[in-house]
Amino acid sequence: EDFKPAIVFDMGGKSDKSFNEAAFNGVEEFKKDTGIDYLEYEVTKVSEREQATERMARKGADIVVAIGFAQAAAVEKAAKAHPDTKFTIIDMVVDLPNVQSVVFREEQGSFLVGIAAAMASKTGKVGFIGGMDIPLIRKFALGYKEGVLYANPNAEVIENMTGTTPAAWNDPTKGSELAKSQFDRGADVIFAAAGGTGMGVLQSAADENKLAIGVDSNQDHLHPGTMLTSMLKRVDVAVYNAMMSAKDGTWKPGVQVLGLKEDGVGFSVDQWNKGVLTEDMIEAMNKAKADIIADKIKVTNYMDK
Amino acid sequence: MSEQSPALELRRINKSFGPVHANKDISLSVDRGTIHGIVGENGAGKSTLMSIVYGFYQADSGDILVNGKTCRIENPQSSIEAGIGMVHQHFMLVDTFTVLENIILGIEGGYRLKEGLSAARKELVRLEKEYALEVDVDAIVGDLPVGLRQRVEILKALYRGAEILILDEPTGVLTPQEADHLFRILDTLREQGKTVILITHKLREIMAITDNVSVMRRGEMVAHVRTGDTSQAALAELMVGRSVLLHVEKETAAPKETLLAIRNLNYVDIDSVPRLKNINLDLRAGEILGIAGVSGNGQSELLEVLGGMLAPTSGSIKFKGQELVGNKTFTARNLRKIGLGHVPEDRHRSGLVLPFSANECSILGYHDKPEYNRGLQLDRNSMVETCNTYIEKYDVRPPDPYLKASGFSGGNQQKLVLAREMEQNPDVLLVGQPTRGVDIGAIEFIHKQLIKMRDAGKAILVVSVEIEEVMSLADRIAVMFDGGIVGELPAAEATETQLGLMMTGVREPKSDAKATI
Amino acid sequence: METFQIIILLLDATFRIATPLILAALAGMFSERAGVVDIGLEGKMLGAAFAAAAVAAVSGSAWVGLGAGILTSIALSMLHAYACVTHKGNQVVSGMAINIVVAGLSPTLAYAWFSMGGQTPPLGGDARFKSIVLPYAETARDVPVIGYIYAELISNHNIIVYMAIAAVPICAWILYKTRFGLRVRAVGENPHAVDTAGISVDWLRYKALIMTGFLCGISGSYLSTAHGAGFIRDMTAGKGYLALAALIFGKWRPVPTLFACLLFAFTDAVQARLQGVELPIVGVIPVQFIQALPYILTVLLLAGFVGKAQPPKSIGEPYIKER
Amino acid sequence: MAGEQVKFGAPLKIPGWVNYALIPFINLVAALLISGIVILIIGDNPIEALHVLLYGAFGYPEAVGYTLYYTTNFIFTGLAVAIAFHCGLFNIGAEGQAALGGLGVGLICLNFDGLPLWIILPLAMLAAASFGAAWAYIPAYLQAKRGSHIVITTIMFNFIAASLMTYLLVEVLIDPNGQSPESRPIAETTWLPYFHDILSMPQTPLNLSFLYALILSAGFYFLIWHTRWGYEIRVVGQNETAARYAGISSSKNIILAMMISGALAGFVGINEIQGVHHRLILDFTGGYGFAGIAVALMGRNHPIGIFVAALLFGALYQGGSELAFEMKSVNKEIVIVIQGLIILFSGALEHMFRPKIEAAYRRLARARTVEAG
Ligand SMILES: Nc1ncnc2c1ncn2[C@@H]1O[C@H](COP(=O)(O)OP(=O)(O)OP(=O)(O)O)[C@@H](O)[C@H]1O
Ligand SMILES: Nc1ncnc2c1ncn2[C@@H]1O[C@H](COP(=O)(O)OP(=O)(O)OP(=O)(O)O)[C@@H](O)[C@H]1O
Ligand SMILES: [Mg+2]
Ligand SMILES: [Mg+2]
Repeated sequence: EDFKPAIVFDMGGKSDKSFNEAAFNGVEEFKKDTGIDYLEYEVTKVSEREQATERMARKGADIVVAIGFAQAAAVEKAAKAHPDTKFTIIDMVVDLPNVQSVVFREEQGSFLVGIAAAMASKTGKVGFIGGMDIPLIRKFALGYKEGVLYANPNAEVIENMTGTTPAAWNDPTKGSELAKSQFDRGADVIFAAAGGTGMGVLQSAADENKLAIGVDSNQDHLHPGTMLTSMLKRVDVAVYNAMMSAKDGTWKPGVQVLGLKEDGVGFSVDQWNKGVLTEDMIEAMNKAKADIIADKIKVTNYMDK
Repeated sequence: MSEQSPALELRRINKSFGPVHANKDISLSVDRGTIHGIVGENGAGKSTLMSIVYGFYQADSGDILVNGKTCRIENPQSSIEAGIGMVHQHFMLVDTFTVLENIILGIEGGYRLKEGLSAARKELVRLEKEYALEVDVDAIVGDLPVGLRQRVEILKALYRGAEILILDEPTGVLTPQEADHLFRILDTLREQGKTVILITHKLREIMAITDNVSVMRRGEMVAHVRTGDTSQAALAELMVGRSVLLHVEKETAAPKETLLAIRNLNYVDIDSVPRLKNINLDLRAGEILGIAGVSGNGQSELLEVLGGMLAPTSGSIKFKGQELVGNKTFTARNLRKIGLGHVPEDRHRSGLVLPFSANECSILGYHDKPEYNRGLQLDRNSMVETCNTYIEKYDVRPPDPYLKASGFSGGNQQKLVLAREMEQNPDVLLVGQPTRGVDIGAIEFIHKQLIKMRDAGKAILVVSVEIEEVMSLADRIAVMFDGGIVGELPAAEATETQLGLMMTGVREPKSDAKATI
Repeated sequence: METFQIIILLLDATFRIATPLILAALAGMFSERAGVVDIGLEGKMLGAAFAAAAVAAVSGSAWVGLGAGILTSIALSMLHAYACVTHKGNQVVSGMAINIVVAGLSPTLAYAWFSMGGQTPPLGGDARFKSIVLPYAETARDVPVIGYIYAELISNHNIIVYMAIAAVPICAWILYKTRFGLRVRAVGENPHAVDTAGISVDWLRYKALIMTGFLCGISGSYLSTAHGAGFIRDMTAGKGYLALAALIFGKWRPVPTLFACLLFAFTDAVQARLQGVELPIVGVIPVQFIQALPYILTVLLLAGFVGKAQPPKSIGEPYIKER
Repeated sequence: MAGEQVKFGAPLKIPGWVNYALIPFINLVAALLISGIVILIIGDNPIEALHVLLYGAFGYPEAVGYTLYYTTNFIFTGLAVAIAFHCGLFNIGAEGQAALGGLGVGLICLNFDGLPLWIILPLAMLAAASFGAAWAYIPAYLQAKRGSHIVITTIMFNFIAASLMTYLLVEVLIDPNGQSPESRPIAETTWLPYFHDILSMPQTPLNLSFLYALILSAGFYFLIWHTRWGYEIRVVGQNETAARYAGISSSKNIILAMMISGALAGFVGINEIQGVHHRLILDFTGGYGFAGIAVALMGRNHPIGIFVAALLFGALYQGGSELAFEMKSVNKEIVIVIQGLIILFSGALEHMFRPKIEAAYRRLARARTVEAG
């Protein structure tokens, strides 16, 4: 039958090695399993977002998956204009009868990697490097911080943001400089949530033989040995599920919150960080995970503050 | 090479700039060891022709023979190799470089400057002696007065071993003394068997120094004559195609009330160099006051201060009894409003906006006068009309109010500026270098106009480095040196030598008394 | 950590950050001193960064990569020359066009060759310039002050950082002490003088632009094969424009330009430090303002005591004899 | 001969249609040829691509709407850069000035949404213009009074503007019950009317500001070539000495020109914020400011030229996204390449074919005059 899914990536592009790429892996997975091809578009200009979603709908897509909070306004418009097209938006809530909003509890995943960081740190100082100083990134930062302090109450977290222009997400050299300056200040583990800029962070960790934590996708393979772990944000799963459910008619509008419970966020354990991420770290993280799921640990969601 | 073969021979040279046929079938033969003059109106094609010989432009057709042998000259390099050197009308120097650097540019000898520079230094000492071309080789060219810059150009050519030296309007910017010095140099060159081609608008010079003369008109070569067999009048007629009178005819002036009174005027520039020192001058209605002096002795600053372009450091300027200095309305624009016109020395730099059309240029400085504006709007029609009347009355060529100012030859550009400032009919007119680079036909006309204004009871201040001009135009002559007035004397009593001396700072006892009128 | 160390570490970072700026600014110096405006530095750097990373990844040698980066940058520079010198095109437009074309072309080729989404594979081993530890650096470290300075500041940079520092005196020498330099300075001031001196203006400008390409190539390669480890789209992130600013700031002179670059780099290093730090009186300044600090400072300095910059006279104007 | 004499010294004018139609067209063709080759290399059909590009830009009403919507921004920034050029200034700061203009518009629409539209419209314009002008004023003042190079200062002010906007949208103006760095939506009563509200055409972002752009273009033409203020600006731009000679204040005109420039750039904010996004967002200026430089230069700093260049850019933006959308192998990067090539050929290499074409024309013209005379 002729089921037509569509996906709209945001600025970073479908191969940003993190957020959008995760989404891309999701659709590819879907394509592999169903053999159904999909419509895709990479947004390059703010003004293209509306155009893209609108177009997909008009092209008769059964479901349009929009990646990234920035697309909310676009989805809202298109959804109103095309009430019988399904829309799924990642990372943002749009309250309409034909829109499914998928948001992640990044703070929970960050909390766990924060624990790992604190435990891996010898200096008691760990770092965080974000792309731009915007709420979503603060959400990562806050969860991470709480995780660190949970594992080591008198640990110190050094925090840096890269920039204020879109270039901030694509500046690996700046990233590695920020990382270096944090290492100079004593940090020995850094969590990077900065898209392409993160590449630079992970790189200089490898150079200085310190530890780094990847984000969104599993980035451990980039620098085996100096990658502590990656904070996984299963955008791929979300995208895959959205399309699948739409295909077999189980798709439901409304808000989906994917946290640890739903395995929407997590951390990576694989051959690349074997040994770096020690057993007792994994143990501690799993315990904390259970406690969070059981609500024994409250992780603050920056958005709720 | 045989003795009688001419040093330089041109056969049927043609050159067009786009549509402009600047040189038509020009043939010319210059004998070795002679000074050959070329005269012609502005835009006649002289510079172009010489630029072709020098390889700066390429001829569309025709041959160039050096010492009897045709040689292909497709760039300055090849003409330099052929032993040709040229002093361009608009100097081709790098202002930020020292004299030495300018001279070795292009023949540095080796990739490192050191050797080249020291070698050149020695060689120059010799040349300077041989031709009496003293100039401080370490001075920055931009700081040198034009006279010296020209020496640098000549040295450049000689240093490159030029056998044929072309000078394009070399004396346009020189004082008589400097000019005479230049001619002595040319003489020496001639004696040494070198060949000189001299372009000038000044027939006096032609008669004085050249062996042969060629006359160009509108891109064509109209005559070759031996200097001995011709006269200024004859040449003038050949150039312009009609007879011109070479001397300004004017009755003695009838000066009336003082319109411009200057007292203890001082001006110190941003580098805190005093440029004007206690200037005292009176300018009366119905007279022409001439300011003579070697260029760079403060005349420019005097004009710019009086013209409201520079604020004086101290002193007083009374215009019709009203004090200007320290007065808010002392701006170029208000001065024009109250009737003070200004023809600047350098039309390219300040008199015109070269990319503007002639009609836009013809309201520069008067652009907010009501007759050029309709409410918010500039009145384009009246601008064009104005420009047309100017073109008509001052015989500007080509007569096209829409042509860019840069498209006119300097002579015609000058006419445009003069027209603009004179036709506003100011009570006081400041004129800088009224006829620089302008051909005699135009000179005659411009002088007539100035006299006419004077007779109409206007006050005119003429600054010129051309002593002849000052003497023939002015009723009184003040001489400037090093920012001050050396002396002042009635034109009738002035002699060229006397003025020449004063221009070098020598005070005349009798004119001294007059100095502080 | 005591202030002395902090300062040394800041300076250390300053050198790393300044390196691409210095090389690019010097590159711009040759082009602009020759009278050709070059806002295409950004594009040349990006092109070089890509070529260097790509070739290094394939060949496994950073040096081969560097060579490729340089060649690419020179090629782009020649395109600029072809447009602005040969065809008297508008220099600003040409520069922008090159920036845009490269911004699109490099990821496209990356897709085509590595199918890693507009990126080259991360570089390791010999495919990347590693830090050089100067002799006795580690032993000297314990020697108070100088030892530490030697170990932290002087030692332990990759070769290109040292190249950049060396480039300044070399370029100054070329510009002021050689025939080529004399001619470049001359043509930027008054091309007619150069022409009448029997030198081809166009060819001279071509040569100057080759120098530009060469230096820009090193600068770009540094980003992807020395400082970073691989190419990412738009990874120059405006450094080309910053270099241009430094050049003007330095009044088109090598040494002042060097200091301008170091200043930019230093403020950048400092702002990384100041983020989230409790400052006396003001307290914690919002990140965005700290990030704007370098730019605000530049403006203040410019307004303060860096006087009017006098550009080469003929800059931006194509040399046209006949119209 | 007689004909020659009349023409002597006055270059034979090359008629407008050669200069402003034939040559640009040939350049465009050249650019498309190279682009075609690129597309061939990545293994797609250039003809189809060209067709998609054109169709995507002009083929159907929506396309036209989008094209004109982009064009609007390019007109604003093109005019902005151009007026600075007329005063001899190189304004790279249109990007930041546009951002500030948007801020002004946003503040009006957020705070006065009680007011009726006919009051909001002029208020928003005023805000856009004055915020943009204010942001341009500082670099202008520094250039005029302190001689600080305007190219650097405007570059710096772009960065500063970005920081300022991010700060405001994250800390101050952020929608309290939203999560991304955006302000709350502005009330519908303050929206700029869309064309599709007025005319019967499909929904597109094309809005009233397009008319603003046209009106401002006319105003620009009038100001620059038909008023004494424009005259003064041009004199200062062409020859400061002559300005001094004519008693025209350089600094006054530099500041004036730059403030007008900033004001024009600020109008991008109207189109984007009040016209389309209906809330303050980050980076809505999306490079229009920089593109404005190319637009101005390609348009020879003349409103008509600028309109054409802006239309070209608008078409490239819109047709480009269509291209990326319709052809799988064509992605956003290739579209950028094509845009760059077109700027290269119709901008930087514009003189490549000119001499030959003009010579050819002259030969024809000569032949005619000879026959005549
Ligand atoms: N580079 C050029 N491009 C276009 N036209 C030119 C150029 N140089 C000269 N011309 C044209 O050729 C004609 C001759 O110019 P040229 O400079 O030779 O006159 P000239 O005899 O030197 O005048 P003057 O006595 O004022 O120096 C001019 O009228 C001008 O229209
Ligand atoms: N590069 C050029 N392009 C166009 N026209 C030119 C060029 N150079 C000279 N001309 C024209 O050639 C003619 C003569 O040029 P030239 O500069 O010799 O005039 P001029 O009378 O000598 O000026 P001046 O006396 O001020 O030197 C003028 O019409 C001038 O506009
Ligand atoms: Mg001449
Ligand atoms: Mg002349």
